[in-house]
This record gives sequence, C-alpha cells and structure tokens, in this order.
Amino acid sequence: MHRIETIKKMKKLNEDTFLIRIKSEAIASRAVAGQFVNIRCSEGMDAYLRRPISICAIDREDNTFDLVYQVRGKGTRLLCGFESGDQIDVLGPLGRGFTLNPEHQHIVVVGGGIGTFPLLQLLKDHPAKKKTAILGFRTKELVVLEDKFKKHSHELLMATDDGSYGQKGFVTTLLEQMLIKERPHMVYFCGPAIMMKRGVEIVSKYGIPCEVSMEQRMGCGVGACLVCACKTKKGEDWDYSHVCKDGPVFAGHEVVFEE
Amino acid sequence: MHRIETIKKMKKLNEDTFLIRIKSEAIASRAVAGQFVNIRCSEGMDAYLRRPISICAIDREDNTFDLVYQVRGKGTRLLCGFESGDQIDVLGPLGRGFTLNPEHQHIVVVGGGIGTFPLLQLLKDHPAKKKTAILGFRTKELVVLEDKFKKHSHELLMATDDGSYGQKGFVTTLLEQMLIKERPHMVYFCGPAIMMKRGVEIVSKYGIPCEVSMEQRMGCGVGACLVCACKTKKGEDWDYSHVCKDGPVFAGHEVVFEE
Amino acid sequence: MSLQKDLSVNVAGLKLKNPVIAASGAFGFGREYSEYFDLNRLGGIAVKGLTLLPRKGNPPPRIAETPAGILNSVGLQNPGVHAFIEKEIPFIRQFDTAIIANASGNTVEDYESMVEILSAADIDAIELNLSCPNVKEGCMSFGSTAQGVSQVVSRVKPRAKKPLIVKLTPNVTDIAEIAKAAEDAGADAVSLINTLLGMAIDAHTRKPILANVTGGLSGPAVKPIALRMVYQVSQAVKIPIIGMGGISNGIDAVEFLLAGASAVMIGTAGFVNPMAWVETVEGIEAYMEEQGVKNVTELIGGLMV
Amino acid sequence: MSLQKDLSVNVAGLKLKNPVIAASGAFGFGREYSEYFDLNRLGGIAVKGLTLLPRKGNPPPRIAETPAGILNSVGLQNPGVHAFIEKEIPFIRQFDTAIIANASGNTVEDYESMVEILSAADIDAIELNLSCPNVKEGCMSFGSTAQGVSQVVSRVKPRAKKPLIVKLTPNVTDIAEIAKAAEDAGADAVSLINTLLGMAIDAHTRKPILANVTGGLSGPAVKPIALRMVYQVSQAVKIPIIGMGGISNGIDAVEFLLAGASAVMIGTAGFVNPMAWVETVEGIEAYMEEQGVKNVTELIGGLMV
Ligand SMILES: Cc1cc2nc3c(=O)[nH]c(=O)nc-3n(C[C@H](O)[C@H](O)[C@H](O)COP(=O)(O)OP(=O)(O)OC[C@H]3O[C@@H](n4cnc5c(N)ncnc54)[C@H](O)[C@@H]3O)c2cc1C
Ligand SMILES: Cc1cc2nc3c(=O)[nH]c(=O)nc-3n(C[C@H](O)[C@H](O)[C@H](O)COP(=O)(O)OP(=O)(O)OC[C@H]3O[C@@H](n4cnc5c(N)ncnc54)[C@H](O)[C@@H]3O)c2cc1C
Ligand SMILES: Cc1cc2nc3c(=O)[nH]c(=O)nc-3n(C[C@H](O)[C@H](O)[C@H](O)COP(=O)(O)O)c2cc1C
Ligand SMILES: Cc1cc2nc3c(=O)[nH]c(=O)nc-3n(C[C@H](O)[C@H](O)[C@H](O)COP(=O)(O)O)c2cc1C
Ligand code: FES
Ligand code: FES
Repeated sequence: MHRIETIKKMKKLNEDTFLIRIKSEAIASRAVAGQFVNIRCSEGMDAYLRRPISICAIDREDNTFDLVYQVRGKGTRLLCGFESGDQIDVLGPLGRGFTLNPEHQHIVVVGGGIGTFPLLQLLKDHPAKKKTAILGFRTKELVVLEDKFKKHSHELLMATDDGSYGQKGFVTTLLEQMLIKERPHMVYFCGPAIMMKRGVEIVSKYGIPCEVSMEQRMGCGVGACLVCACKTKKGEDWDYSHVCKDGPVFAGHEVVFEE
Repeated sequence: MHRIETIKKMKKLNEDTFLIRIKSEAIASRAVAGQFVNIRCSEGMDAYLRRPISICAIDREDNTFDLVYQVRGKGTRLLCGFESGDQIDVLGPLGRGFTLNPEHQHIVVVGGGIGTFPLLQLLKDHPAKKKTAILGFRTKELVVLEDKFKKHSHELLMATDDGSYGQKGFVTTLLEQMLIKERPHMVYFCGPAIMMKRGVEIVSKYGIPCEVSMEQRMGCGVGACLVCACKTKKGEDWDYSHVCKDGPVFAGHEVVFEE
Repeated sequence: MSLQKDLSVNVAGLKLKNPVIAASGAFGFGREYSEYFDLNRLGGIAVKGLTLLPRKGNPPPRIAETPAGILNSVGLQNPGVHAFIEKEIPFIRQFDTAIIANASGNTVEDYESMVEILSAADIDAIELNLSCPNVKEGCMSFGSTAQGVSQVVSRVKPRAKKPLIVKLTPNVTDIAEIAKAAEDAGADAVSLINTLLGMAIDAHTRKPILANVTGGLSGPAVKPIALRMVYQVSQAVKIPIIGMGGISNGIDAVEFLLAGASAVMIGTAGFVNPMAWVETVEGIEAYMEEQGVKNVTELIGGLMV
Repeated sequence: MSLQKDLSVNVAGLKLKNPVIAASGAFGFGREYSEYFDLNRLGGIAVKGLTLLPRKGNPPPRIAETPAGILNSVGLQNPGVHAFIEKEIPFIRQFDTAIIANASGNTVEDYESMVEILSAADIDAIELNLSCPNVKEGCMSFGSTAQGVSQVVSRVKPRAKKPLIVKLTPNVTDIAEIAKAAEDAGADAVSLINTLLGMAIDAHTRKPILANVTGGLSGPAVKPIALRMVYQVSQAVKIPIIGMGGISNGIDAVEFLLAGASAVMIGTAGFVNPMAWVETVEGIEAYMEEQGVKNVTELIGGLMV
C-alpha cells in the first residue's frame, strides 16, 4: 500500500525518541506485529530515500498505528518537523512479521534500544498465557514505553548498560539467567545484531526456537532492488535473503550472523 | 551582509504574486532602490541556489523591507511556505542600484511584469518634482501594487498585453507617445529584455539618458563566480560585466542587448 | 485532456506502447510493483541483471544515500538466466508490456551463451549490460573501452534473434566513441547511462558505508551527466537510444527525449515514489497535451541548439 | 573546546594553516568574500582560472541549477595573468593565507609561459588547470589522456619555481592512471575533481539552459564521485592530493581527508552559504575535538577499508 495518510499525534517520549500516530485504515487493518512501514521524511531531496520504521502498536478499532523512532540522522530529524494534522507518505505494511503460534504458552521478547518498539504489538497480539519482556537500554534516560510493556506482559525485566535503571548489563545475560530456571516456548529478539547473535546462541543451547528482527539499509522496501541483503542458511550453503521482503523477522537459526 | 532575519508579513497579492516583509536593520539601513537580495528558499537541496529578488520597498523607520515575487518555479514556490515569524536567510543588499540625480526634475519609470516591483522604491526615494510611472502587465489579474505606485508618482499609465486593463499594448508604446509631447530628464526601465532593448532605442532617439535593471541567472550573487554575465560596451569593443555586482542597474547605453 | 495522443515508440524493432521502461535492477522481475500499480501501463520492463549461473551478489550494506542520489553495490544478485526463463517470464507475460532481458557475463563466451539462451526465450529484447560497476570481472571492464565493446557486441550479434540493446557505462572519457563502437559492431540500440562509480564514507566510524567500498551512483544527482551523454551519443550514432539517469517525472523524461532518446528507463525514483513509472507516463501525456504534441516521436531529438 | 589542535598541513611544500582552500572560480580574487568573513581564516585561496591574455568567457546563461548541484559554463573569464599579478596579488597578500594561482592555456607553450610568469610572482603555488570543460581548446583535452597530462606537466615542471599542483578532470575512464602520469611527469601534487560535464534542458522552450549547451557539474551531487576518485588516486600515487567536489561542511571535508586528501577545496557550497569555508574549518576542528584528534594530518588517508 502506498498512501498519503494523516498524522493524528506527535509525542516526544524523551530527548531523542518520538512517537507518531498515523490514521490509516488500510495499514491498521492489514498490519501484523513485526512489520514495518517505509516513510518519506521530506518531499524533496533532503532525505531522498524512504526510512524504514517498525510498527510499534496498532489500534485496529481506531484505525491508527504508532511508530516510535529515535533521531539518528537527516531523515529522522526531518520527521520531527511533522505535526499532528500533517499528511505523511507511507508505504506499508511491509515485510514478514513475527510468527504467533497459539501453542506457545510462554513467550519471551528480548529487545534492545530502538529494537524494543516492534515487540510491543507482538506482546499485545500474542495469545500466550505467559509473556515475559526483557528490555535493555543504554541508560535510564533512554527508557521509553515501560508502562505499555508492563501492561502487555506478565513479567518485565529491565537492563541498562550503565546500571542506571534495572539491572546493569546486557539483556542476554538476563535471558540466560532466566533460562536456567524456566523453559519458554519461544523467544523473540529485536535489537543490535550483536545482541541477537548472542541471543540466538543462548536459546539454541537450550533448544528453544526463536525469531529475530533484522535491520539493513534499504532502497525500495518492497523486495525489488535487492539492496537489503541478509545472509541466511540455505541447505549446506548460504544465500542472501532480503530484509524488506523475506524479513525483517527471520527464524533465529536461519540467519548467518557476521562480525 | 549575510543574515538570518525574521519575516514580519507574508501577503498574497494575486494568484501567484506574493509580498514578504522582512525585518532587518542591517539591510533596511543600507539598501538603495534597485538593489536586490539573494534569498535561500529552502534549508536543504530542494532549491539549492539562492534566488535573487529585488528590494521593492524599504521602511527605514521600521527597519523592514519588502520583496514582491512571482511564483515561477521550485524556489519561489518554496518561498510561499514561509510564514510571518519565520526566519529567513538573506544575503544583501547586493548590487548597484538606480542613480538618483537631484537635477533630474522629471523622471519616468517604465516597468513590465515582475520588473515593476523595484521601481516602487525608486519613486519613493527620487527627489524629482515630476514622476511618471508606466507599468505593463500581461493581463488585468496580474496587476499589483497599483495604489502604491499611484501614491508615489504624479502620473500613472497602465498597459496590459490583452487590453483587459489600462491601454492595450506595450509600455514602450505608451512611453513613445509620451516622449512626443514631453522631455523627461531620465527614464528607468525594468522588465523583459526585449522591452528594455526597445525602450533604450526609443529614449536614445530623443537623447534622453536612461538606466535599465538587468536579470541574469546567478550563482554567488556577490561578484565572485562570474556566471551572471551581461554584455556591456567597453570602448569600441564589449566585455561581460556582471549583473550581481556591476548591475543589476546599468546605464542604458552601456548594455549590448542581444536577440 | 482533449488531444488525441500517440505515445508508442519503436526502438529498433522493439515496440513499446509508451516510452517508459522500468530500469534493470530497480524493478526485480516485476512481481513486487505489480501490487502497487498495473504493469500494463508500462512501455516495458528491463528485468534484474541476469547471469548464466545464479549469483549471490555483494555483502551488505549495499546502499548509501547521497545528495539527491544513491549508491548501490548489489553486484548482480540474480537466480540465473534459466530460473528467470522458467519462473519469471510466465509471470511478466501476463501483462501487455515489453520484456527486456538485461544480461551480464564475465567473459565474451558468457555473453554469447546468454544471448543464445535469451534469443530462444519469450522476451522482446536483450539489453547487454557492459556497464555494471559492482562486479570485479567482465561487465564494466568490457564496457569501458571501444575495443571491449566492439569485441563483445560483434561476437554476440550474430547469435541475437531479438533486438540487441547495448547498455553503456558513463565511467568513460568519451561515451560517444563507445556508442559508435557498439553501433559499428552491430548493436540495434544503446541504453545509457548505467551508474557512475562513487563512494560514501562515514566520518564517525572512518569506514566506507558500502561493504564493497565503492558503488554505483544513480538518481536525480546524475541527471545532468546522463542528459549530456544522451545528447552526445545522439550526435554520434544513428541507432536509437534509450536514455536514463535520474528521471523522476514526465518533464525529466521529455528532456531525455528532446536530447535524443527514443525511450527512457527509470530506476531509483521508483524507490522513493512507487508511482514514479506510471506518473511519468502521465506526465509525458500532460506535456504533450499542453504543447499540442500528437505523437511522442515528434519530441525525439527535438532539442533546439 | 579543550583539546590543543593543530590544523596545519604541508602539501608538497605549500604550507597551509588549515586544510581548507577556496576553490578556483568560486572565489574570484578574494575581494568579494573579504566583505563577508576574515580571509585570514582560510588555509588558502585558489584564484579564478587565469590565462595569458584576458578572456571574455562564454555567453550567458552560464549557470543552471540541478538536483543538489549546479552546472556552470563561465569559460575562464579572467583579466589575464598580468592584470592578476599587478592588481590582485597585492590585495590578497594583505591576508595571511596561501595564494594558489590557477593557470590554463590553449597550448603547451601557453602553459609554459604561464608557469614561468607565475613562478616569478608573489604566490605560493601553481595549480595547473588541465580540466576546464568549458573551453574549446586546450585544458580538458590535455587533461583527459595520460599522455596529454604527461606532455604538459613534463614541459612545465622545469620552469616551475613554486609547488606545482595539477588539477585533474573527472571526465575520464581511469583517473588514477592520469594522476600517475602527472606524478611521473613531475607534479608535486594533484587536485581533483574539476567539474563533470553535464547539461540541462528546459522542456518548455526545448532549449538547453546554458548558452554553451553543456557545462560543468559541481556541488553536493558530485561528492560521491569525487570521494571515490580521491580514494582511487590516493591508492595510485605518493604525491599529496587536494580533494574537492561538493564539500559543504566539516564532516564532508573529513571524509575527503580520510579518503586520502591532504587538503580540500570548496567552491559551490559557498554560493549557498558564504560562511561555508569558515564553517568547514570550524567543523573540522569540532570533529577533531569530538574524536580526540590532535593533528589534522592523522586523518589523511585514515579510511579503514
Ligand atoms: C526493518 C527496520 C525497522 C526499523 N524500525 C525502527 C524503529 O521502529 N524505530 C527506530 O527508531 N528505528 C528503526 N529502524 C532504524 C531506522 O530505519 C534508522 O534509524 C533510520 O533509517 C535512520 O535514518 P536517518 O535519516 O535518521 O539517518 P541517516 O544516517 O541520515 O540515514 C542515511 C541512510 O541510511 C539508512 N540507515 C541509517 N541507519 C539505519 C539503520 N539502522 N537501519 C536501516 N537503515 C539505516 C537510512 O534509512 C538512510 O537511507 C528500523 C530499520 C529497519 C531496517
Ligand atoms: C537582480 C534580479 C532581481 C529580481 N527581482 C525579482 C523580483 O523582484 N520579483 C520577482 O518575482 N522576480 C525577480 N527576479 C527573478 C527571480 O530571481 C526568478 O523568478 C527566480 O529566481 C525564479 O526562481 P524559481 O525557483 O521560482 O524558478 P526555477 O526556474 O526553478 O529556478 C531555477 C534557477 O534559475 C534561476 N532563474 C530562473 N528564472 C530566473 C530569472 N528570471 N532571473 C534570474 N534567475 C532565474 C533561479 O534563480 C534558479 O537558480 C529577479 C532576478 C534578478 C536577477
Ligand atoms: C539498486 C540498483 C540495481 C541496479 N542493477 C542493475 C542491473 O542489474 N543491470 C543494469 O544494467 N543496471 C542496473 N542498475 C542501473 C539502472 O538500471 C540505471 O542504469 C541507473 O540506476 C540510472 O537510472 P536511475 O537514476 O533512474 O536509477 C541498477 C541500479 C540500481 C539503483
Ligand atoms: C562557477 C565556477 C567556476 C569555476 N572556475 C574554475 C576555474 O577557473 N578553474 C578551475 O580549475 N576550476 C574551476 N571551477 C571548478 C572548481 O574549482 C571545483 O573544481 C568544482 O567546482 C568542484 O568543487 P565544488 O563542488 O566545491 O564546487 C569552477 C567551478 C565553478 C562552480
Ligand atoms: S529494500 Fe529493495 S529489496 Fe529490500
Ligand atoms: S552571481 Fe556570482 S558573479 Fe554574479
């Protein structure tokens, strides 16, 4: 879907994290957790390519969806210039979202930084009886949406790199501590590649399946230009899959993580 | 002067002509009639070069100056997105303005289309006893600032190409009709090259001095890049002068008009 | 719109209902964008660059944004010409649009085989890619000398049973000379420009943004270079030209036609605006309406210099 | 800022207090911009391209705006080298900044005379312009082959009593080869890139926008090409490189230093922002502060590939 939609809300969540709520029946009614949209941040040349942003939350009654993004460069900075009521050019929902298997009674979502955002709708939609969220941020000031995650999970563990909030250290350490005691049916990762790589190693050790949501620089966002390559296993060999179409969510064991 | 100034007023004068009033002590106190400013229409790449716009009016008490512009392309279209209170990046006042000789007791200004705008401040500043304005537009809808011109001239003649307002035909025809009867001391032209060329021919015939305000595509606007060339006489030969620095106002007999 | 307009063009035997073609590499095999608009509206589709055997392409990141453009270093990832024929042609053939097979090789023999195989396939033209800057062997190394172009084209031409379009690289001193070499060696048409070799650096990490270090520049930034090259080539050869490089809308396309192109291709602009291809067709029509141009062919080479 | 930083560089004997130089043709002879900022803040000034005799240049329009760039076709309008020496050097010498005389010619003999004349003048370096795309004779025609470059450089080098910088055109197949030819023929440094030959068309009038039909492309649009070329040349030659093409700020400049340039030049960006030159010096300083770089020379060629 390529649509010009209306912004319903712009909210600053912290120093450099913002929420945009967009009204779009077409997207809200079709999107599933883990999918993304490809957004035009300026009408002209100033951020020429679209920017991929995950869908963080969907309100299927209100026909809106939320994006939460961190300002990183030109495009995300321009996005901050939008106001409620403005029109925005969105392509989506795109890609393959998370798998929601009703047989999985206990799931764990593990997110780091901007990777936490797409896990929110997953928690909202997943039918599991027990949902654990393990979220990591660099520091206390960057923690956002904690109340929402609390609301949609049964257990919420927080970590910061510097120990300024929650436990000091990595989410993968928290995960491992948990797996010593518990055996969830499924783990979902979204965050820095290094975290996901380590995460997949850990859950594999315990024989637990997992999914990871990958990031890659994109062109078209729809699978036509082949720039968003991600190394995935293919029999004995490997091949490049494409994050925008085959992903962003992949089975954890599929992905060949590199240094 | 390179300055970031504040817009005090934006006004739509007709379908595609706009007035911007900018507060700037630096510019208002230095500028003379016929000079221009070089304006940045967007912060980014969408209209990469600055756009030269003549100073239409100066309020030296209020420390503001007015630009009046017609929407032609990307840059002028972007200018319409500005609002009162916004900051704008202006370089100016630039170039050589009109010569105001107190001995000239009767002056005539002859303007066509967007070329009429810079003549307003000239009328305001010139000490002549009699000031005639001959203004031409394509059609009635494009006529702007008539009241201001009326206020600052003793005689105002209007022409439109299609006869929808004032006399049908060219301003040069009106000028010639006038010169048959009167002998002004100085004539100032600003408008399409073909009009100015014809105008210079006419006044030369009557031995009346004149000045013309030239247009050319610009780069720097300050005389450094040499792109805004204008053929001018140099002894028996000719050379390229530069509209942004040697002009935009030239003595009528200096300019070598080409087809 | 009132004027009765004819947008069709004939490029060396390749009949197009309108002069707008999706550029190779930007449109996959058409499947993805078929969800966004009706492929029947396109003059043609140049499919992703094909090679004899499947290719994995280069490691990511494969794209970098640059001022008014992008760099890509895909490196001809494709499933191979046989998979294309089997799985992709039937899909595209559902639509009434020309299929242009973009073919690359490492050796002259590769090009020969590709042309033979494609000549037997249900496609409308072959675009010989002598200009991909993102692969180490072959391709651009053939395309960057008149001799290389001449060698490949003269060897493949006898095997070509479809219109043979030779795609030229802009990374050369004199593109007109290269185009002439292609013409003399038997090319039915030339297409230009492929991407300009470029590079982007992240000052903070002090590393190139592309894993491949360099990549090919495309998008609006290159339009002035592409237009100049199309114009130069149009002065040097008699065969038709397909122009591309930064075209985003109907006016851009008209500029290329005026400069001497018989048709245009659009790549990068589609990433930003998936309707760019269709809107370009509409934009050309609107221009024709406004200027009273009945037949789009009137515009070709119509630049007044 | 706390860090004690050294921004000075030495480019083949040309000492610059910082690596930022105003590019030739964009800065006249310094007079105009001296009203906007203190010229003492510049590493150097490359003056408008000079020729033996005064030149009128090309007819207007001489500029066209393009996506993230401009085309110019000034065509070396200048008062001649003698007027420069008499009237302009004394003005620029008031400031503590290096003077680089940019010299063009139609024939090898012209270049020889220019170098002799300039060697006797009060300037700091000579930049041999073998790359202007806007004049019919000489210049780019020498610069577009290794042989041409070699010929001119080897003939002028013995006459040069100042550091000799050879300015290269990007309109070539292999710029590294050309740079190597310059080095082998005795160039003390190379500067690149000059403008890329381009064209702009007004679809409505069906005419080229520039009276000269084609012009040279500069500005942000060309930055990826320029960076790639600087990098390629840095891999091929040992002499220092002055990098340019689309630099607008400190980060852009750092990218060129990392790619292998010892200094940078800025042209087009100054038209848009007259403070671009000074802000680039400040931007490099800010980068050094942030990254803990004490000596700007640490950045040169520091790209991690
Ligand atoms: C599938 C997917 C989902 C994402 N979801 C979110 C999200 O929900 N919230 C959020 O804050 N961020 C998200 N990102 C990252 C976000 O796309 C980048 O932060 C953003 O593109 C940076 O753009 P910029 O203009 O600010 O930075 P610039 O550095 O100016 O961007 C330059 C170019 O690089 C690309 N780029 C830079 N960083 C990244 C990156 N990390 N991933 C992909 N492309 C990049 C940009 O898209 C652009 O093309 C997601 C990325 C992907 C691939
Ligand atoms: C000294 C001077 C004073 C001017 N004063 C006024 C004025 O008071 N009011 C007014 O409405 N217009 C004035 N103009 C014309 C005005 O500069 C152009 O209409 C404007 O630059 C068009 O920009 P655009 O982005 O809308 O058009 P585009 O066509 O998108 O512009 C593309 C490029 O061409 C240049 N360009 C296009 N047309 C002209 C032109 N006629 N003259 C110079 N450059 C041009 C633009 O500056 C830009 O670099 C003046 C021009 C000059 C040289
Ligand atoms: C992501 C990408 C992949 C490309 N792949 C190919 C290819 O496989 N074969 C080819 O001949 N050209 C390829 N090109 C070049 C385009 O077909 C076209 O020549 C170039 O991008 C200029 O046009 P544009 O500015 O409209 O994109 C590719 C371009 C891009 C951006
Ligand atoms: C208006 C203009 C005039 C130029 N004149 C000259 C010149 O006389 N000699 C020369 O070597 N380069 C000349 N150049 C090229 C610049 O010095 C520089 O190589 C080029 O513009 C790329 O840098 P930029 O993108 O920072 O402008 C000129 C460039 C412009 C824009
Ligand atoms: S971004 Fe184009 S294929 Fe993924
Ligand atoms: S615009 Fe640069 S000299 Fe006039």
